[in-house]
Amino acid sequence: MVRSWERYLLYALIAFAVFLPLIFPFDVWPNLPTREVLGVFNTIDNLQPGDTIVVAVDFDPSSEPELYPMLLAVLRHAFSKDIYVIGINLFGPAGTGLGVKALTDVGGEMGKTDGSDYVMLGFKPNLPAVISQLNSDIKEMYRSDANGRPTADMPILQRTPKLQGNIKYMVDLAAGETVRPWVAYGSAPGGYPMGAGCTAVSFADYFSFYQSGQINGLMGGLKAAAEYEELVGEKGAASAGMNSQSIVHALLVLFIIIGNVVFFRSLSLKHVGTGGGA
Amino acid sequence: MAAFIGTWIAAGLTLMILSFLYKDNPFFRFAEHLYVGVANAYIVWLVWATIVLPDFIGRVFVNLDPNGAFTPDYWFLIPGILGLIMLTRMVPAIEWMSRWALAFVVGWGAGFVIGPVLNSYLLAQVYASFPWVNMQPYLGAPAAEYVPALINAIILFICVVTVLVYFFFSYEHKGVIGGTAKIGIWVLMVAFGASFGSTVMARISLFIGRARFLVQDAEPAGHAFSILLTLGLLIAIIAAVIARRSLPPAEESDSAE
Amino acid sequence: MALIAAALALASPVFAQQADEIAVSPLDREPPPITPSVLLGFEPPTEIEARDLPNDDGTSILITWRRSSSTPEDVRYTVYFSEGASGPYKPLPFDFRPIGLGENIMANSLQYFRYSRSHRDYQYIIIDFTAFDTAAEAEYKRELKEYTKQQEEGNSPGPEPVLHIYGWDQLHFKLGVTSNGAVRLFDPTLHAEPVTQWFDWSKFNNLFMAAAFLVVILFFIETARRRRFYIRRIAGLDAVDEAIGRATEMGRPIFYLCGLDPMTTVSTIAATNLLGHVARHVANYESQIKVPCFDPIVMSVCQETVREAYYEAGRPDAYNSDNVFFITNDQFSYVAAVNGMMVRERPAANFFFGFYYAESLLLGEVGQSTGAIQIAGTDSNVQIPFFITSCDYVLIGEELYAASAYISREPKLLGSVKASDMAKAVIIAALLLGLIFSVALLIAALGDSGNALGWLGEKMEYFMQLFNEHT
Amino acid sequence: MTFLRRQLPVVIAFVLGLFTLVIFYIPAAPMQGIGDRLKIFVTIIGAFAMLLGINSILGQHITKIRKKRPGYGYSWVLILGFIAMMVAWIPWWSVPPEGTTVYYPWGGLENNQGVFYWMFFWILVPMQATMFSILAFYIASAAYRSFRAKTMEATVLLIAAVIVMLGRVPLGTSMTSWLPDTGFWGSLRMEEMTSWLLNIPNAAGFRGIVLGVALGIIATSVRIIFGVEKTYMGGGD
Repeated sequence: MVRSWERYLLYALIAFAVFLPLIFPFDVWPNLPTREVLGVFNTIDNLQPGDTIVVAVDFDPSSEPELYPMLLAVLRHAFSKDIYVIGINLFGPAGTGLGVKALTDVGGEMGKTDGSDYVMLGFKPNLPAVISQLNSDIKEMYRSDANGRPTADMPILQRTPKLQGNIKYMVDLAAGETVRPWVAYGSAPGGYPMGAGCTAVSFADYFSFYQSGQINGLMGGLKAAAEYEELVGEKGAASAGMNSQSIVHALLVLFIIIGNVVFFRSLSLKHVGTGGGA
Repeated sequence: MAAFIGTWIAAGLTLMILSFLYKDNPFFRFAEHLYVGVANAYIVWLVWATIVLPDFIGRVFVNLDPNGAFTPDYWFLIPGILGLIMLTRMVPAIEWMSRWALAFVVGWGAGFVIGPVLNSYLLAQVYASFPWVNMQPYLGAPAAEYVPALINAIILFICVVTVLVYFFFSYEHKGVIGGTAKIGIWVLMVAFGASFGSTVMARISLFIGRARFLVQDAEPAGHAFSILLTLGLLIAIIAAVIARRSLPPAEESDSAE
Repeated sequence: MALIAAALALASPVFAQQADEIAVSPLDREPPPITPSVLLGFEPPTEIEARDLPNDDGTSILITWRRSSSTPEDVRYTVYFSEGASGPYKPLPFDFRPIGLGENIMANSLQYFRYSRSHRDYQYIIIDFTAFDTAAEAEYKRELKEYTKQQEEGNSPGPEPVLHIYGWDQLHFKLGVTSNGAVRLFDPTLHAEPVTQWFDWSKFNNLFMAAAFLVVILFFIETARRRRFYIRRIAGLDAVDEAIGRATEMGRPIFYLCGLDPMTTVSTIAATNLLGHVARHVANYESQIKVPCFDPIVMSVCQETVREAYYEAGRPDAYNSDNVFFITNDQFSYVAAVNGMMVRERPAANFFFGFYYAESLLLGEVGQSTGAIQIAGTDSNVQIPFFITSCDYVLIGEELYAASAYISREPKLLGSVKASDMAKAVIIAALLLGLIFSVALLIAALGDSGNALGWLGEKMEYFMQLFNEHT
Repeated sequence: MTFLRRQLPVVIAFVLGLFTLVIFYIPAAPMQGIGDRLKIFVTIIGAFAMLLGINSILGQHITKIRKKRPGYGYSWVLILGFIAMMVAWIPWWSVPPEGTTVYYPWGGLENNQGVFYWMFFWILVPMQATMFSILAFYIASAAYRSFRAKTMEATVLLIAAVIVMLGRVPLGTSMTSWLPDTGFWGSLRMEEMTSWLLNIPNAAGFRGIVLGVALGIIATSVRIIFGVEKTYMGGGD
């Protein structure tokens, strides 16, 4: 039973734990890269200039804090190695805008041109149909890109008329259940390796696919984004948030312990009161 | 200039939505309704500009590519007409016609998913549970690597089988099956625990993202937010302390109303 | 490990090739006559063959060879082509990446080759003939653009470009090795023509299982219409009955939520089935049930279900349609409203069945704080943990479907649960068989890791490979 | 009429379902060609279906305004937001980017320029992102009052959750960084425990669930193809 002042106190504690490290940044705890993130990083790192990868922007602003830094880091990495990037969004309409922004921002920063070094294909409903069709022909499915330009003469799509056999890697940055469809309808029939980045919500879910090797890398949540930023060597939004994340986690663990202590004490008191044993 | 105004508006809307933490209030309602309206207009644009226009109209009626030759492909009248039939849902009298379009999409999906799902969700997952398959990279490795890998491969196998037994409904959970199912539920609990821990992480990350926007990204509008927020938080805490004194101790919250 | 080695091996030739290309266009270039010693000393691979690529739509061919015994670094396999058997042999006109000595092993590619241990010594390259046409078309477009540009500028543009058409029956190939831009080609001349296939044999295992499962499902659904199957009683259902009993004792209402998904999803259908069961008990006990709905269609179905339940219990007079009501179609507003009601009315029991999103946390937490007995059932993996920590009993995933089949006794649900059980039994049997094979192979592999248990071992491996994704 | 209403949809679903199921096993170009075309067809139909949701939301709020139900002022906000975004989409508000020709002038994000994009980025994105960040606070209060080790199962769950929560942040991994890297003690490091937990029991648990999900999807699909399952068509006749 929590009284309302207690609730607001908890809220205030959480808010402080988040805001203070952001206002006064410090760098104490090292963020060690995990094997799962290295899976994605190494695959992209081992590609050669001129290879094409697909980066699926399968999230919308509701998971932007976790996945957008990841997207930026992956794009930086790919562009710095002169890898062509095909962006696509099959999760929700609002993801298209985020994908366009990330590609234009990072592409502009790295001196890449839209249409020849990268392209953002927009949103289409009916995920299995779109993924599967991209394996056999992109331009039939996408007659225009997210900016409304026709794809018929785009150099990047001339080089990569279909995904099967033409792309070297595929990274799905997923807020929802899009990783498994990408495996089943895209990567497995198309024969290209695949990595995934997801929100921490579905992170644990995808380990059965990571263990089986159907995805060769798995980035989960803000921590993975921060790791990738560090691997690429450009600390950004995700790294900045890790201190807050650490402190809030410690706080929550503390809450859970206190809550349980209170709970068990009240239980034992009740038992004593009614004369019941343990 | 656009970014400056934008930042203020975005920050204001962010705070309006966060005010839901206190309770459901007019600011939250305003922001929420604005959001739904804008988001829906965005969807209309998206459906029209990136699907209906290039894929349907651009294929059958109008040439949209000034550089290319145009040959109308009348096969695409089929999805166009079915799509319009789908819209009969809006008219209750002929609503039943939309079933044709629905049956087209649903029937297609039903047939399409069986093969890939069987391949990737079922066969590949079973394959990756065999200890021999999981031990492939470790064959010939030194004992210090081989033995832990072997133990892990066996544990993984046992866990998969026990979970499958737990979700087996044709027998009562008694005897051997009951014991196995019991292990299965523990395995599931560990899995759900992992999922739980990382979901907690996700929710915190989302707030960190917004907090970072208010504190760091909102540069164009100055550091006003940081100061305002810190003050606001202090007030909240003081209010909580005062509330504690004034409230009768037994009263419970009407949280999240 | 192999991947990193291959990448290291590849780093240098790229730059070397770029330096060469400044002088001559790669298309016109014969392989350089002087080859470095690393290539001259390379033991040629044997059994080089070309044939049609199996299991494809008739556009590609396959070149296979037995791996060479020499393994120098920096050397990769490449393919040169010629139109006509006599030559000259040129690099492929499209982007072709030479493959490393450890890549493209036949034993790892079950889409084209039946599993066999001997295939570990063979490598393959797939050549897609449509890539020739695409390359010719791109070349033509490029030349045409240049031609028109020259014309517009008033220069003499030279001869008008023509689209080069590759005769698929004229294409001949030679396998070679390459290192730092130098190439050495091997005999013999390779030639094969692509053929269209009408059945993908690599998917035979898939087809077999799909067909078997299809028959089993239809069989069980059909049988379920005629007789009852045994399904174990889900423990959560007992908890449901207890909770209703307690609510009656306390004289407080019961809250029943059907989740946030529309009527078409399995979990919502299951939730409405269970609602029928709960409502019947409630009607019998003369207790009160409230069903706040998220979706208008779900609401009308729920109203129907509850009314029927009251009729069945013989108490149609006690039914009050105002107790099943629509709140709003917006997630957070819905939760706020439901939580408000929970705090005000202090229900004795809360049931959360169906599919939930992030609101599970809020519902469970507030419900618990009011001291209600809570029972949840959802197939949303992510939300199950929140229910487990805040509810007294949780139906996990498929248990929800099974419970609804148990309650409703609807043939299609019962038959599906039973068919899934059969499939699971087969999977468990296959897994146990695989375990026996694995143990045998692992013990044998301690002595001879390459060829454990001889042909019997190969058959055992073949059995496990049947479950591999064939890609 | 009954045929058109009841049987025809079932027939359509049966024919299409069986056809797409069969061509999965046929690699030949003519079959795959038809299959590819069907994929584009269903995408286009799906796009129209997306408009249905919008109709129902707008309809709901227009009724609310007409009948002056409580809180209809907010419905005005919704309608005005909708109209504003629609107007922002009109091309003459935006300047085409330098050097590119916008062939579909009435569509597109115009590469991050224009009012439409401004509204997307400064109104839609922050609000959608904030909506779920509220949950951070609820998790905190739920951690305190409802994450209880009431049963043995819940205890296991909470212990696993605490390990993952600590093992997935730098602070948690720093707590055990004094342990040696390798050997038995190394495996007690927070990140190693988390990694083992995620890779072995967690992967196995979710694998069991995925296998069930796969069987469920296939069973539903079979029921749809053979007309046993008709709930997708909605109630009534």
